[in-house]
Amino acid sequence: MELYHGCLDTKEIFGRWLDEQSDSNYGAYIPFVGTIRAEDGIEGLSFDIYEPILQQWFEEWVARAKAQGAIVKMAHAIGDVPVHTSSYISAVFSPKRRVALELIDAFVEDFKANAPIWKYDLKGGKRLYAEDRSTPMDGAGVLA
Amino acid sequence: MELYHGCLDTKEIFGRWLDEQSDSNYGAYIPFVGTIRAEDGIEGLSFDIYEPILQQWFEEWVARAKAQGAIVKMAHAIGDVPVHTSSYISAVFSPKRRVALELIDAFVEDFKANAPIWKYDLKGGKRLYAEDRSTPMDGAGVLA
Amino acid sequence: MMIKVEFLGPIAREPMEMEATTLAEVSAKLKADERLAGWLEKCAVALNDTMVTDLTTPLQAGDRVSLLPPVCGG
Amino acid sequence: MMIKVEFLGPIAREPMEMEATTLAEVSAKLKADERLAGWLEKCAVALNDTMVTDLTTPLQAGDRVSLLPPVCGG
Repeated sequence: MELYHGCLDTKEIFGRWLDEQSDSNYGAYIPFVGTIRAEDGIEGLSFDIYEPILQQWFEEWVARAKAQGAIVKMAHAIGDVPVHTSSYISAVFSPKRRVALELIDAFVEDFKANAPIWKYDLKGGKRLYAEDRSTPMDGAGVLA
Repeated sequence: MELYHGCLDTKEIFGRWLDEQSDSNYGAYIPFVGTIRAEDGIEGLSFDIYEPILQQWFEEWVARAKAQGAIVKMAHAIGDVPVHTSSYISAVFSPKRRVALELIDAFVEDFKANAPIWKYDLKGGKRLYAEDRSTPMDGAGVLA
Repeated sequence: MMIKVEFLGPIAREPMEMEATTLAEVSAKLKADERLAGWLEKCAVALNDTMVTDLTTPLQAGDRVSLLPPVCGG
Repeated sequence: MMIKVEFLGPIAREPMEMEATTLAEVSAKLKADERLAGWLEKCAVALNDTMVTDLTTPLQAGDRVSLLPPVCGG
């Protein structure tokens, strides 16, 4: 897991992950690159991350992938990221195509649902919690 | 659609496709990179492609993706490709994560099932049709 | 015993110290705070950085309870 | 009328010319060739580079029928 202040160097990360696994005999490599869309007049997005729980969440996915003979990777931005640059890259390597396609889908969806990351719109000099696009994590409401 | 004699320059293709769409406001970019696995003592794989029908197959996917606001890309090797190098990259760009994840899965699976490409094992100086891993295309058997 | 409650991300509240022996007691005390009312039903909870969902979870002195509001990474 | 039949990928046969007015006639003639027997049930068919599945498809002079054996790209 890699966390960066500001936007990701997508090509560097893609290439380095590829090189790291060049002799590992994985047949399928599927990165997912998330890019900040220009919409609603935002200048960018900003992210808070709670790293201890993100790390645990990620380690569970590492174990889940390993049980299928696969590996997962992840990089995310902390703080401000301008539109049309990348804030998030995840990836799966697997010997097999089907495992890789199913794993990247499940991994990215669970990331959106349960990774402890909070998103803010950067707009007119303000940093506004993107509440309408945020979802309660699994188990939310236990104290209510 | 891009066809290359020999293995693909994965990083160049990944980066160029990314750059081409850098102002297109797509939020998700999912490449699928296929790498030749070392197995059964092969030195590599070799591919025959029938380009006119591959081009048509690809154009249908371009139209299908466009109807969902997405785009698809594809690169494949012709001829001999050594183990641990890449023979195939496809990719999807989409504004939306769900569309991208579903499209890359359907696109790659239909590619495996219906793209007119024939695979051969390179082993001991021979080029042997990978019949056991090949699948009849949709509509096969019409003349039988 | 004394435990600490912290509020992550956009809740933007300073950490609180309180007496509590279970998560149920933490819940009761937080519900009394009007400014938190809207957050509680949307927040997941971690105890010393491990996610928890059981209100009967016993607490130890020095434990740290974290409230995690709705997320949106990517 | 005279049409051409070609064999793609691993079938490794030279193209054939034959008289035929429908795909059904092409089928009948190819079935008579023992060396092709194993391929026919596994091959898809294109007429002038468009995939076809209907045996009643009429043929024109100069048409090109292609046999596409099982594929494995990637």
